[in-house]
Amino acid sequence: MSAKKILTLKSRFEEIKKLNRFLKEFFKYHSLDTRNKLAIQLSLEEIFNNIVMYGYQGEKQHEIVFHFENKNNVVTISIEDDGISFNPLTRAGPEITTPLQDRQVGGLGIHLVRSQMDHLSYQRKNNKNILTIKKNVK
Amino acid sequence: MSAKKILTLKSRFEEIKKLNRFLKEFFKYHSLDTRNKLAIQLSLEEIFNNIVMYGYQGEKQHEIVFHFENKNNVVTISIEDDGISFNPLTRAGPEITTPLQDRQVGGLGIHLVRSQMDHLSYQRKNNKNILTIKKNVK
Amino acid sequence: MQISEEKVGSVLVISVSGRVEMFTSPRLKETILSHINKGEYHLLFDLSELDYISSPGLGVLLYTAKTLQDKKGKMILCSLKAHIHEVFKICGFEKVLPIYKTREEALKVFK
Amino acid sequence: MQISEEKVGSVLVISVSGRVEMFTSPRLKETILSHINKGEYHLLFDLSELDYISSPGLGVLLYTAKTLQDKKGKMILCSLKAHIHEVFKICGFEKVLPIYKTREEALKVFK
Ligand SMILES: Nc1ncnc2c1ncn2[C@@H]1O[C@H](COP(=O)(O)OP(=O)(O)O)[C@@H](O)[C@H]1O
Ligand SMILES: Nc1ncnc2c1ncn2[C@@H]1O[C@H](COP(=O)(O)OP(=O)(O)O)[C@@H](O)[C@H]1O
Repeated sequence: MSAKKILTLKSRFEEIKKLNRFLKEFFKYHSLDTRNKLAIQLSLEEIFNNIVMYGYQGEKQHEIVFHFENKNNVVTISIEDDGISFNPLTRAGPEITTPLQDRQVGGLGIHLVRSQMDHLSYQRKNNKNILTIKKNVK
Repeated sequence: MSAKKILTLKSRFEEIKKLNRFLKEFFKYHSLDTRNKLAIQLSLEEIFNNIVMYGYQGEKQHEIVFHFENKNNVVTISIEDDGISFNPLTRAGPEITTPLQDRQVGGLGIHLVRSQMDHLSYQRKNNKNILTIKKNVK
Repeated sequence: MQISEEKVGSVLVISVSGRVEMFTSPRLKETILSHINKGEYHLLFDLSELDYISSPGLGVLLYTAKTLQDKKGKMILCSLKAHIHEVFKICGFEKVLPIYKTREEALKVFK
Repeated sequence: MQISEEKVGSVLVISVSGRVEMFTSPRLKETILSHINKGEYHLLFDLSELDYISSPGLGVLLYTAKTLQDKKGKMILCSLKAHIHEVFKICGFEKVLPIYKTREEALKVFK
């Protein structure tokens, strides 16, 4: 079974609500289990919030486009934005083994995405960041 | 010549205005030059904003105490707060030599303090962060 | 997100249910900090009904843990759903925050 | 902080004077971005009257530089006071942002 869907959000934090409504339908339609649902939703929230916060620094009228596909038990989602170039694959991970005293609060978003997805790829094309994430949902 | 002064601010970003008024007097009294004035003011602004933002995460009723002293042409300022423990001396510096494309926006505050001051020391005492900075103003 | 509190001996049990994300986490932070400011330094978070948590919520828990460590208090989590436990593991929270299976086990640790 | 703009050929010269810090930098960002959104991709910042800049302001300049690089535009700074230049050096801005002594020299680079 394959199914493609597109969702377009404005670069405002409130738009996450539309993403959540969309995901609810998508998860139901494809009957994903709790673990996969959480992994996908959490990753998309982190990616979306980062784009709004850092990619556009509060500029609200930009568009972020999500392409969804579920094929042979692999959910593939690509996220396109025209914020400043940013490749999350090249970032060093956070210090998650430091003692509490010295541990920084924050810096977990990208790590959560990388840890929960089975595959990530990034390209900059036509002045856009295109991040593609894949999750094996069998 | 020696002179000690104490300034107490609440943990709110707006309080920086009081710091600036205080510094204006202090700089005038000790006739510091532009370079030293900027170094001290910038360092204190970065330290103060970080305490409010990260140390208290927006809690507004805490107090941050600044002790000023100018002795033998060394300005010594200690900053006391009871926010979460944080030792700025142990932090790695930001990547300031990366190409623009890969450079992160932000992460400059502590680096600015360390680069502009002649001496920094930190201790955690009585549940307080005590950061002491020194600037040679001869 | 719903928050409810219950005092068990010297321990304040804070139950957090539903979704903790960017829009709800500020309220969680305020609630927790108001308890700490009133002198509650022994906090047990019962997360049996927590369905979702993203980085702003994880930040609140880490900040609380740091605050309590500074005050020589104690913070423990219990009853996490499997998929939430997974998220905490990924973030390395197990290293800095004790996590127990049941509320009973967790309460014993404060004794 | 005061901002004033002047078009010189294809270049938009933005003069920023006074103090750029947490409270004033959002206005600087909005002004710059509104010009970029109108298609101004050649920006010269005349900083001859800039007295003070702290990290939120430095962040705005870095963000602008990244945005213009993405759009194949050009951003140049000129006429910095010595103590401001020092701050830019400390932040490694010289490596990513061309800095010229005078407006005339800087304008030539856009030709
Ligand atoms: N879309 C983006 N555009 C530009 N920079 C980004 C983007 N996403 C993340 N970043 C950078 O990566 C850093 C780490 O992001 P993350 O792991 O989500 O943690 P946090 O947001 O808590 O810092 C951010 O602080 C930011 O500098
Ligand atoms: N007073 C503080 N308490 C806790 N953490 C702090 C404090 N000051 C700074 N930090 C941590 O150090 C990091 C670096 O601070 P800084 O160099 O000022 O850059 P930025 O604020 O842009 O991240 C912050 O992101 C934060 O995690």
